[in-house]
Amino acid sequence: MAILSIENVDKRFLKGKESLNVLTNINFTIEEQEIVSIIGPSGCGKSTLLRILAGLDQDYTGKINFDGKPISEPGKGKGVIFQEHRLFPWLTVEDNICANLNKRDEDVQQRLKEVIELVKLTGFEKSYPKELSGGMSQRVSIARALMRNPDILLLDEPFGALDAFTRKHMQDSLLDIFNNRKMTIILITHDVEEAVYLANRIIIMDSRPGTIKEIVSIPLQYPRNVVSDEFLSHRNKALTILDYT
Amino acid sequence: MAILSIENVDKRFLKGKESLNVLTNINFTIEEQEIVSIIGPSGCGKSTLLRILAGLDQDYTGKINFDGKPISEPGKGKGVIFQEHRLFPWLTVEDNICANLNKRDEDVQQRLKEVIELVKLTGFEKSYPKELSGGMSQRVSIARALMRNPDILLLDEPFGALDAFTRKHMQDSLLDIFNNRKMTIILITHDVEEAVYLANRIIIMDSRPGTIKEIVSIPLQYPRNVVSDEFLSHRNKALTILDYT
Amino acid sequence: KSKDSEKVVTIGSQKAVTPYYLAKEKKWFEEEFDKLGVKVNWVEVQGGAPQFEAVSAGRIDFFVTGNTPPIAAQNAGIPFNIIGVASTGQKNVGIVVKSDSAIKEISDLKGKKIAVAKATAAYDNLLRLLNHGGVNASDIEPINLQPNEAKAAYTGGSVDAWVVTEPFLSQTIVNDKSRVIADGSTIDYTSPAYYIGRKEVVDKHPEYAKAFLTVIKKATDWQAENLDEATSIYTSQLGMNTEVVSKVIEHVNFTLAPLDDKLQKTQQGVAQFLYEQKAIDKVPDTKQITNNQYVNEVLK
Amino acid sequence: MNKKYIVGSILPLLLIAIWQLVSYFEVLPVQMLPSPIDIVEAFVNLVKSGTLQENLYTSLIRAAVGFFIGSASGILLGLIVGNSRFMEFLVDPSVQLFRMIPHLAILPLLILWFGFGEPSKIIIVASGAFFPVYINTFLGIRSVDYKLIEVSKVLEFSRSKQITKVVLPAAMPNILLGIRMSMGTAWLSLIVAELMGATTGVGYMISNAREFSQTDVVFVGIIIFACVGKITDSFVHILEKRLLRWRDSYQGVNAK
Amino acid sequence: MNKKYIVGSILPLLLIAIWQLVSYFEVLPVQMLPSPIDIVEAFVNLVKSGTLQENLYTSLIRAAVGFFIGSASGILLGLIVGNSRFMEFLVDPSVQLFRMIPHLAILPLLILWFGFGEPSKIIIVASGAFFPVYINTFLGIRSVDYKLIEVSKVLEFSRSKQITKVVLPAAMPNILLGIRMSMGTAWLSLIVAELMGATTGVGYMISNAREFSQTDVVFVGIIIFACVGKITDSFVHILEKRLLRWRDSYQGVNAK
Ligand SMILES: Nc1ncnc2c1ncn2[C@@H]1O[C@H](COP(=O)(O)OP(=O)(O)OP(=O)(O)O)[C@@H](O)[C@H]1O
Ligand SMILES: Nc1ncnc2c1ncn2[C@@H]1O[C@H](COP(=O)(O)OP(=O)(O)OP(=O)(O)O)[C@@H](O)[C@H]1O
Ligand SMILES: [Mg+2]
Ligand SMILES: [Mg+2]
Repeated sequence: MAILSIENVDKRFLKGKESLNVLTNINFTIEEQEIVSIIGPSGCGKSTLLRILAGLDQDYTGKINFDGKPISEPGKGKGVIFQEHRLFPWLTVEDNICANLNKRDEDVQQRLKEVIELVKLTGFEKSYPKELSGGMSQRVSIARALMRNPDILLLDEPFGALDAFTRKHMQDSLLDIFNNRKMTIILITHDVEEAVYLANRIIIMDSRPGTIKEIVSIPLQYPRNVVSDEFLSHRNKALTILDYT
Repeated sequence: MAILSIENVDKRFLKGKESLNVLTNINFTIEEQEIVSIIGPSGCGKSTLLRILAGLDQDYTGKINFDGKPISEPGKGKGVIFQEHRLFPWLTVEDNICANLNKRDEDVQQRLKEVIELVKLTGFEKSYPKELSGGMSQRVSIARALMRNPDILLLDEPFGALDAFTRKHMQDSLLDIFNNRKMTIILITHDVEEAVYLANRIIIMDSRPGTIKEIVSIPLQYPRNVVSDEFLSHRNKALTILDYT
Repeated sequence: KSKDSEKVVTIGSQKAVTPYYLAKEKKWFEEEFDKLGVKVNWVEVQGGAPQFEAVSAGRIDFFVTGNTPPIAAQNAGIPFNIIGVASTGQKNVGIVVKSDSAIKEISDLKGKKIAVAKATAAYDNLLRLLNHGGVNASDIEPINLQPNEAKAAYTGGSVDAWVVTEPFLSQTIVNDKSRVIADGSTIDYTSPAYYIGRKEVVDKHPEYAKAFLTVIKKATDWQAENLDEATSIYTSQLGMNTEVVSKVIEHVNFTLAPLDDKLQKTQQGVAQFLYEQKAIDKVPDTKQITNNQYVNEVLK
Repeated sequence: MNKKYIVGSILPLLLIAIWQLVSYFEVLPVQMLPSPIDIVEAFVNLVKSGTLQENLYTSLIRAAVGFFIGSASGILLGLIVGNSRFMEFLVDPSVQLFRMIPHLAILPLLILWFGFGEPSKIIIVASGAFFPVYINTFLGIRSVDYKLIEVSKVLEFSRSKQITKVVLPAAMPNILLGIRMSMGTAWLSLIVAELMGATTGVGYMISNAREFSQTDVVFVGIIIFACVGKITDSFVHILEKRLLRWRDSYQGVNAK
Repeated sequence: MNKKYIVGSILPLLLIAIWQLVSYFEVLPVQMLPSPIDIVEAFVNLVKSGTLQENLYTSLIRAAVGFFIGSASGILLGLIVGNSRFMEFLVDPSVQLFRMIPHLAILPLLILWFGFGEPSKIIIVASGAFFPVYINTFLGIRSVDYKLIEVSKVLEFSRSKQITKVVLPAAMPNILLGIRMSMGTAWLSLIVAELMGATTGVGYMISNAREFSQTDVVFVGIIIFACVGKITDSFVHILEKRLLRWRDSYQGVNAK
């Protein structure tokens, strides 16, 4: 069943007196318990699209249905990771992660511990954001989204600031969570390999204005072998569509 | 000739009452007109090291010589790109890029045009930072550093928010500039491939506390062929040292 | 000659019902001082204390004020002289109540709230009147308010009576139909106003003091002879009601006179009173600052 | 935009309506609270006779000059103190001490030193204007994101350029706020300033009318005070919106 | 830290020294400017007689109560108006109008409505405290980075939690600044408040001493005003530093 259906979405920004057409004619659906990756050149409108799906931007034309209803506001069960980390600077790492939860709740404490271990930030629970490295901040924002146990995760380049090792760890953890929790994930990434490694489908976008170029299915079993021939052929297909070889 | 020599650098942060040992026993030299890449796990102290080299943090022990003199303050001829974009929110794209230059100067205008074309931001000269996408902001900050025509460039994950295509373009442009201008470049990256593609040497760091694990030379000719056997063998070597296969 | 023309005398102007104001309007001071080759500079300073502050700052030379401010100023060592008495009326300070008030006489004030500015002529009169009416000072509740605020408290009904000086007294009589239950005349007690000269000027330029008082004399006489015209000047210039102006003139009894022995005694008594009220920390000899020489010369 | 002004006048109009009713039924003594109509009448008379214009003109000049001097020196000192910890230690405690000195109490000293003329009045107004701008500029500067200061360092901004191009724009929201606050205090200081040997000015007009119990004139003065103050405040508010359009900030629930 | 206090006392001590010299050589009339030693003497006498303590105590209570009421309602209204554009349109213009009304001019009305007792005095102090906090809270809220508001939306903060956990902390620097400013204005309002039927209080002490040309007492009052004001201000300043330690902000050239 389609959890999200996007029809004819069109988005413009006012730029001085002119208007900048950022998204045109966006159509796709996302099934429940699917991982969909969005990939496309910088500035093509990925983040804008994600913000619309998150319900943060209602100033568009077209129709979006989420769970059968139009999206009116940032709704229940959604986890969002922004491209910038957007931590609350006045809260420590653990308070940021538990932002809307009761930290004294034992259950929450247990989950907090797990999530902090998952993002490998043990020992930095009491640090303020200004004392974190770029990658650490990003991991806090990942932890914050995971902590909510969402049904649908909207991720805007969540692993961009991580080294290859940590990144792989986070990718695998995400797949683990996906398997346990059966959620729906929409993931913006710049890394074609990451998209092919994680996604059921890849939405490849083009820019100025942002349109959907092609949607590629990746019908491979998890866990995927990044050096298998199938993997490489899918990767190369995506790269070709992206015009990048 | 070594333009930069780092001896026994040690850096601690106060964390409440304890002190956090972030860098220990850092020793290396950087030759003039060399591209050196720094790679290592998230939170290992790369950005901290770069800030010290840039002269922004003088609170360390050990000796650093830049051009024969100790670094006392952010000095002449250095271009720095921070991990976050750090644009001046009250300035438009072009004013950010020309921040310390006279925009009415014809020469500056000419260079501004070139640099904006290089980072593919033509048409967004008058935009404010809040109207830019993540990758676009990052490109503005690259343009701002290049605009200064520096002798030494200190880059902290400059291409982290860029898609593969734009990233490749920026990497090649950086090599072009390097060839024309004969500068020294220190580049922090998470992408081993990027490091091997660009650097003469790769400094591989380990974390907690941040130390240098190994320095790998990449004695390949530019432009490098990413699918050549030599390239792949160097890449694999780096990955092995990083403990990531 | 050119040096003379630079000489300036600073006179405190006052927008009030007083011949002093008439003289200002009619530019008589300018005329008189012009004869001496002196220019007149006006400053408007409200309130007794600020006037004396201006004296000690050397920023004012002649002005008129009430009977309590000079006592404190003398204690503070501010150099000035009382150079004449400006009024001798006894009805210029009174206790008023609203027309429908049950308070008829002084003895009714027992246990009442009375608005009065502490340690002023009004307070002085109040205590004397209470004494006269056989009321203990501790039997009333004095509320320390300056006239502007007191008026609000009185009109709003948060005090039962108000001890007040002119022009507020006549205003409230006319506008609020207030009833005077007692005033200075009840006990034959005068709270005069005084003309003040800065000591340095009076000593160095007696001719200024004489010129000043000459004009005052002229204005006081003129007002007495042209009461209607004077009244109409006040009403039109000050925006006060004719009835109020007439009442003020009647109550205050403007004159120009020397400080005679009786008044001197009264003034010393006021000083004693202020001391007893702990408003001042020593009793000055008020005679020391009195200088009747010029007023006597002018009146001759 | 129009809606904004209509909504904004609801409360004042309501107040006036209630006021008129209260006056009509003489709930409060007329001598204390004249009816709006009486006040309008007094206003018209004052305008006809030219008194109001003259007083307003004088007050505006005083306020403008005093405000200009006070706020300019406030910004300047705020900049100096904000940019240097040493200057902060040296100067700020004294400034904070002086901030707490009541105007009314030091009038005599001002008279002693500057006489009754315009200088004293302008000093009062200027010192009223000084403190809000100073403290807002100072704290605005101390709130500037250090990250941007670092950028200015690596871009080799000269110290003066660092201040004009980074510190000032970043502190601008607070500086403008300080200016708005100090326009208010400058304007209100006039009341005290014009107690001193003034014969014109709205402040004088009010005190004088109080002396003679001309309550309607007092109210004309108060309303003039409020309105002129509000109008100048709105100017800076508009300036604020223009100068700070680069910001992406919260505009209240459901505002975006 | 010690250095800080030493440096901070340089200017005040210098001022006192010059003052003493000026007095010694009688450059200015003693009646206007008593020497520091005279003032200390007057101070000692006032303390010995207990007058000062009593007056200070009364004033502190008044100031504290008034400040508390004024600043609490300022924060509250600032929050309401800051969080809603409609409330801004409705309420803010009126508040700005009232901000520009001079206290001194409305004393009679206050007395008429609230009498001359403590309520009137506290209202004056409270209204002095209200405006700086209100305007700073309002603009502090309107300066909150919208990005963080979005985060609170996706984290499904309830509206009240959004305000307490995001808007308030983010606006905290400005709110604290407003509190500092309003402590000053509240304290200074006492001078006017204690003109109304008071027989105690430092403000009364000053006006009364002025009335009787006791300049030394006036100066004791002024200095008490300045010092008490400065001390309370310092408290909030310290609070500021503690509450805002999460910030990474500019501390002046060469401060890091
Ligand atoms: N608030 C805004 N006002 C005006 N234009 C905007 C605004 N936000 C985004 N844009 C424009 O919309 C376009 C798409 O931006 P978006 O952030 O969606 O790109 P993106 O695909 O996420 O890019 P990147 O990979 O670089 O993050 C860009 O051209 C940008 O300039
Ligand atoms: N201002 C600070 N105060 C305290 N600790 C800090 C501060 N800045 C950095 N650190 C700590 O120093 C360590 C190294 O940080 P740094 O930013 O150098 O990491 P990095 O190698 O750049 O990581 P990343 O790849 O995630 O950006 C981290 O553990 C971080 O918590
Ligand atoms: Mg984006
Ligand atoms: Mg880093």
